[in-house]
Amino acid sequence: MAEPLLKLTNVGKSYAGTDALADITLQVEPGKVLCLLGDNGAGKSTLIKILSGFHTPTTGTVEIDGQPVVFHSPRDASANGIATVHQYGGTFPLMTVGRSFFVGVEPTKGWGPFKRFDKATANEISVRELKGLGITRINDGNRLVGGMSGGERQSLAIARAVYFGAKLLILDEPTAALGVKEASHVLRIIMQARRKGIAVVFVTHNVLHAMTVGDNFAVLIHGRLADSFAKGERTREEITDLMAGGEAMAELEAEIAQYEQDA
Amino acid sequence: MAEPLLKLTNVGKSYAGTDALADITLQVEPGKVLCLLGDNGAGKSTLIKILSGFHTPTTGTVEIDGQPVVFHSPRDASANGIATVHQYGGTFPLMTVGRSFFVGVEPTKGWGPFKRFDKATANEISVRELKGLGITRINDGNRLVGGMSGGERQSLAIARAVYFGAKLLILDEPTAALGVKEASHVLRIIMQARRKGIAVVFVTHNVLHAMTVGDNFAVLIHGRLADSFAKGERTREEITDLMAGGEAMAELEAEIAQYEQDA
Amino acid sequence: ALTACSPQNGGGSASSTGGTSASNVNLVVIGGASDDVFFSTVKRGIDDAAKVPEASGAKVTYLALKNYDNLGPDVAQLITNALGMKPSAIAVPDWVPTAEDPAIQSVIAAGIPVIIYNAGTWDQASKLGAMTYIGTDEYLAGKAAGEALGKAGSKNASCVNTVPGSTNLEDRCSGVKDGIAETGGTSSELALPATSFGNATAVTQAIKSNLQQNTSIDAVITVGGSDSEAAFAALTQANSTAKFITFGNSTTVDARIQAGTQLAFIDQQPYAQGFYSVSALWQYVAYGLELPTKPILTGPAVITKDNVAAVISGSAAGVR
Amino acid sequence: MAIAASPGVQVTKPVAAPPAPRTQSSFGRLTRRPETGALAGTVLVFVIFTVLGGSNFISIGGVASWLNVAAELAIIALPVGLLMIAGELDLSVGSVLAASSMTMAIVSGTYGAPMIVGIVAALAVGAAAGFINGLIVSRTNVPSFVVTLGMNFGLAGITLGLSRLITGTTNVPLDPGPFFKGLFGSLIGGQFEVAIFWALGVALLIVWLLQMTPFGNWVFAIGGDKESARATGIPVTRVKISLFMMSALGASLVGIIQTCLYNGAQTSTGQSFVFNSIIAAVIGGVLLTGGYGSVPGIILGTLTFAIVSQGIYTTSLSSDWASFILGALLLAAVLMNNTFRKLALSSGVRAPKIKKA
Amino acid sequence: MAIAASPGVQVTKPVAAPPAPRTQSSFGRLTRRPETGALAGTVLVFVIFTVLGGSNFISIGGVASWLNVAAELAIIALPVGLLMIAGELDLSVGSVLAASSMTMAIVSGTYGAPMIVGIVAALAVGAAAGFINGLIVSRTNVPSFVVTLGMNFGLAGITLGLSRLITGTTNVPLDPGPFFKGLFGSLIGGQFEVAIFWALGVALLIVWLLQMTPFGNWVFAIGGDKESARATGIPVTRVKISLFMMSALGASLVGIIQTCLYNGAQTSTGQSFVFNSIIAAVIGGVLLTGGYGSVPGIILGTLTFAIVSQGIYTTSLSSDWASFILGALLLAAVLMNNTFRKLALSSGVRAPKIKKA
Ligand SMILES: Nc1ncnc2c1ncn2[C@@H]1O[C@H](COP(=O)(O)OP(=O)(O)OP(=O)(O)O)[C@@H](O)[C@H]1O
Ligand SMILES: Nc1ncnc2c1ncn2[C@@H]1O[C@H](COP(=O)(O)OP(=O)(O)OP(=O)(O)O)[C@@H](O)[C@H]1O
Ligand SMILES: [Mg+2]
Ligand SMILES: [Mg+2]
Repeated sequence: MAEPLLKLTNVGKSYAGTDALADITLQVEPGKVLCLLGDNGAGKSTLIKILSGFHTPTTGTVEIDGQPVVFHSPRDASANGIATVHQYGGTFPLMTVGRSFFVGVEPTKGWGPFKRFDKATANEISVRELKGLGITRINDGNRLVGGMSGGERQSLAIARAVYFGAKLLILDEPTAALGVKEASHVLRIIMQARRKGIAVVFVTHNVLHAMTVGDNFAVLIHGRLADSFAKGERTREEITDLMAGGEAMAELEAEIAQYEQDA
Repeated sequence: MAEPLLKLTNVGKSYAGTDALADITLQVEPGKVLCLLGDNGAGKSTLIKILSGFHTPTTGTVEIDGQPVVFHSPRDASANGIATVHQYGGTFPLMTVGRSFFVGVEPTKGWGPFKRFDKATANEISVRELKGLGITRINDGNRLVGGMSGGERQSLAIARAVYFGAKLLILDEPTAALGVKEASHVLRIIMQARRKGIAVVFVTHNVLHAMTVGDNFAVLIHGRLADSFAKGERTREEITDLMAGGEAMAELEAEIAQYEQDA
Repeated sequence: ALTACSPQNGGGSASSTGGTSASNVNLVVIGGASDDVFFSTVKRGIDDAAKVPEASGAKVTYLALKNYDNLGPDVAQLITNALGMKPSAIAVPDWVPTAEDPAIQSVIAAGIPVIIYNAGTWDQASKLGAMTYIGTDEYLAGKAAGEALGKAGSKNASCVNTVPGSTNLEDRCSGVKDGIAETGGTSSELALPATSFGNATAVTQAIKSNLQQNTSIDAVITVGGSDSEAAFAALTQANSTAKFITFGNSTTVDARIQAGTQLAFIDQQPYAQGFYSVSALWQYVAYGLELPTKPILTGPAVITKDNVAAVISGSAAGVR
Repeated sequence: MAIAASPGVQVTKPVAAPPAPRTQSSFGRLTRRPETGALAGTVLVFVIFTVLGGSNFISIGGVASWLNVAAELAIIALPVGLLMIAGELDLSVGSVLAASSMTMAIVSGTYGAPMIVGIVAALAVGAAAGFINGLIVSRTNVPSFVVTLGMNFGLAGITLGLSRLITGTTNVPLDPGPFFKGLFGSLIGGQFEVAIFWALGVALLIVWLLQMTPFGNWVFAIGGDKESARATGIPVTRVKISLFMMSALGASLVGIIQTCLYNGAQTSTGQSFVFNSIIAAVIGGVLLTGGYGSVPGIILGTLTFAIVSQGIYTTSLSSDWASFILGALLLAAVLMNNTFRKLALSSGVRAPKIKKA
Repeated sequence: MAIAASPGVQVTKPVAAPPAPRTQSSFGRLTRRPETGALAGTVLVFVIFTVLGGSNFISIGGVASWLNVAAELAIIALPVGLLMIAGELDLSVGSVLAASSMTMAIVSGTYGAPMIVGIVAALAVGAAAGFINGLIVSRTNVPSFVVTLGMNFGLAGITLGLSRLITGTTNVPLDPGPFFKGLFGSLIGGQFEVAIFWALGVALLIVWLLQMTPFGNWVFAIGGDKESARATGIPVTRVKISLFMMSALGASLVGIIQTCLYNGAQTSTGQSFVFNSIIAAVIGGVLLTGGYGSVPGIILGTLTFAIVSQGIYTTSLSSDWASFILGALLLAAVLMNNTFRKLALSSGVRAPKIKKA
């Protein structure tokens, strides 16, 4: 087993009045995809905000390459090679596609005091990377992000994180707003990253997507680690039930099927 | 075939610089579920914003029960019995769950000048309706919406639209942010609404969900109606390809499968 | 009013205030905003005069308005504040009599001696039952300026007001109008909006435009204390030979008068207003001394090239 | 990059319990109310001036001095705060106050109409100004900051111009007569303005509107997310117009009170209320961006502001430094507010924070 | 903080704003630039005063009169606009101007130090004030509205207190000497202030910063969505502190210019710049909520404001109505701006929705 890139030990996080996470111990290895599964409100985004430096955990420790770390801000996390696509946000409605893509890592041209933001390059790269994700309607980097569809914006955020590379790529429900084609492109990109030895944490509610790319799985139920297992150790039905917070889904599915017959 | 509840004829919409929709003709019947499918940026949300009174179409006409209508605001649409859950939004981060649920249709108690907002009832109903969608972690109507997870917020918006009833229920990617259990609950609710004779317009990127509840299907590609058909008229593969903007998905899936084997 | 405390009751009958030990004496002076050029000088007078009572262990408290945005009510409020401090005596300007007089009356009714200073009239002060009035009459000061302009041959004056609506500045402008009318001239008020206040360039350019628009203007007078430099710059830029008078002075104003580029300034002697108010209160409260000369007028004096030499040292010391 | 504590420091873990809202002590609940922060600010400045001003500050006269100021401010700050919760600003209250006050003085003073006519005219001026503000803001896309600022300049100009035209002066006296003097402009115990009761009345009205009525819910919703609010069918335009009318009527009421209290009106009064009402609301925890705020918060905000701005006069500090003290204490009060709120909110967290290296 | 929406749950609403440029005629492209609306407002007021003021308004002296006012305003409004794009306000520029100006006059006038020392001291005061503003805003959750307002009061107080302590007056003369008079306070052709060149310099600097540098991108990003900006690793604190320092330095520069122009300093100057700079930026199309704005827009905004506030004096209208005309025309200019933008954008399309304050 490879040396883990990231290791959480007994991590917990409480918001005022709520324990969103408790006692999470898990690890991510280079070149592996960890699927984080769980019901709505299970604590997935909270865990990811801890990994990306948005929150400091209330309890427990985080280690990177065996060194304990405390992230005080998202900058600390990116300095440690962590790139994150959050569930919402990450793009700027009133900025152009090209500018939004390069926020924080602007390309420049010229030198010395004449160094300046290279708009043409920024626009070109951003449009190209969006195309790579299957977004073909956006062919002008000067378009405003606010005028893009939900899925187009999500793709922009993903394209951005992938383009700038990292040791650890964290994706919080990246495929939720995406069409079938775009979702497949994202899955492909995850596989490509994995092959390059990048560690990936992937949150999804889609069993199929999870089973397609996941090497390891961690299931959160009510803020606790309910199960963790490697690929092939659980059946699809077992995983589905775990994702539903441990409830058997068969009943609900039967009910829906019943309606369908009535139709 | 039933008299259509809603009928669009040659509807089009351009944003400055982009034609988001052109020449859409379709209809929705009571007690039927129309699935609106299409790639990211195909124009689904734009169409829904027209139906819900957010935008007036640039061209074409909208008829309800055979009467041409022009909605100048979302109020007009709700006055005509249309309830919409938009792709994002619909909840208020800084309000409590109970208040947010009842915005615009506040329950009151007392009478005359002593009539007042009935907070207890509002909290109770909102928590109950969320439970009905499988959201069990929110058990206090005084919690702030801003502190809920993405899926919890989405569920709140859906619960709201369903609770207040309508002749036409429009759901723009309602299941995207939801866990498997919650998504199933939403599908169940769609089926229940359909059985009551409510017409439903349902946008989704999930082929399975679409095939489970859809009676009729309309596929948008680049803002135009590419295909429309009834249940059973297309195979799953055909539908998937249509949802991907008409591209064959087999190739992409093969590529991903390739990566999987490499693993 | 209580006769025992009423100063009109006769020159030195201060027996009721006997017995006050100096260390309990608290003289309260209410005044204008501290960043107001004019009141800055008044305050110098107050501070200097306060050295005497303070040497005896008495206290002099100066309550300044924060701004003139809500003048009448704010001063009335300050008077009430002052009353809450159990003062031995109060000096206060009567800027807005309708607003302030009830409050002043309640102070006098409480047996506390009051001097009206800076703004008001002796008529008004004596009606209220105040000891005296120390200061000038804004209308008369304006009138003096108008007369001076008339004498210098001006026919059409522009009275620059950067706080239109403020009672004392309006009084000055109407004085100017009546003063210049004596020699057959006219005066119009140039009112500047609040967006120009405190911005010398906006004031300059407005005056300049006005001069260019209305070429018959042959005199400019600023009634606000801080507008003199701006107005002079406007005259220069408009290439105007209009006669120029300011209210209040500075070393630059003195220099201009000496050089002949400014006709005059109207001196209200703000230092004297502060100084004599505190002195008079202190002498009355501590020793029952009261001067029979009422009111004590500190101005207006018209300072021209002829008499400017006398004021220069005072300007440099910041007491003029 | 700080290094985390060694594993040994690892602390009491939260006992896993489904995160039900804990049944907490009523004190705990109190500390969680957002107004607690505003209260902390008020207490802070109160204590400071009790120490510095001593008996002057807490004497009847001293208390009256800031209570009177707070009362008049609250009558404007409360509806302005409501408007801010709905995401809009009103910078026109200064001119509305002056215009109402001049209208009343001219109608009932210069023209000698019955007082009640003057009062109705004053309120009509306020209602009209608020209506126009609301209408322009709702119908156009111009931010309320600009619209109401334009109104503030414009109305001040009309007031000045018309007053000069009609009365030839900018300062009009008015004898309100005993009844209206008693109603609006009397001093209870010779110290406390009757405005305090008006402020209480306004506060009750606004608490009722905000907490008890659907209207209140709409205000929060509009401030929270205007588009979503529109989508739910709230009559956004009507709500906004009502809110602008309320803030203008608050300003008119203070205009009437001041006219009766000070027996006349001036064209140049009122501008200090423009900023002060916003400051009071912000100190009281109203978000400038809208969507959040409370009546108790705003009241505490006006008290804090009044104490800071009047308290200095009860001390022996030189008035040269008044402005400095005002600035410093405002900042301190808001910081206190914030810090306290943070503390209060995190006290619920069961596990102590891990120590940082 | 429970109050602020946490970044994860913030709803990304598509905000329709100025549109996607498509390939079109260059006139079409021009009408689509957001500055076109601001230009329409400027043209409107220009035409009005050309009609009303005639040759007075468009004479050299007339043009100089609003150009001079616009230039000084622009030096402050440009960096203030930059700050507003980043989502923050600076209400302290008034006191910073006065403090810088007094510092210079006291150091080089009262104490007779070389002019350059006074200028450096004045700029240092500005830099320090801006730094403190930025630090407090970044480190605490207190809105910049309150922090900079506190600074405005506080610094005004310090300036007054110290000036009176040191010089005994609030009015300090200074003879800048020919070199510095020429550099900061001279009139070109006896009419045009050299400040116009300073304004151009500042404009170029800020255009370069905003359009050409990564820093400019960060400003837009921070104003657009602070949390997302933080997430991308932008040094938000550093950027904000720099921006607050820039606006304060702008105010210092105007302080220096006015001191040289008018041969001295007064403690009471500058406060009108607080609001005027914000108004100019808003007229120029900067969103009060942040995330959007442009340098040409701000410049047009300052021109519009200067024309409106100075134009009346070139006409024969009574100055009693100056304030009214100012208010009415400001509103008209902004409405024109909006309407024009709508028209330009709606090649058969509905108006763009811009978030309001
Ligand atoms: N800022 C906050 N304040 C209070 N409670 C919060 C806050 N953010 C999240 N929570 C709560 O913490 C729990 C976990 O939330 P989280 O966002 O991590 O869920 P999630 O697993 O990402 O759900 P989803 O799949 O719906 O995105 C939820 O019950 C949520 O209500
Ligand atoms: N306000 C706007 N201004 C300009 N263009 C817009 C605007 N809103 C949407 N568009 C464009 O119109 C097209 C259709 O957008 P729409 O939001 O309807 O897509 P969608 O089908 O809902 O996509 P998704 O599945 O990603 O939500 C997209 O290309 C989008 O970029
Ligand atoms: Mg989540
Ligand atoms: Mg969509």
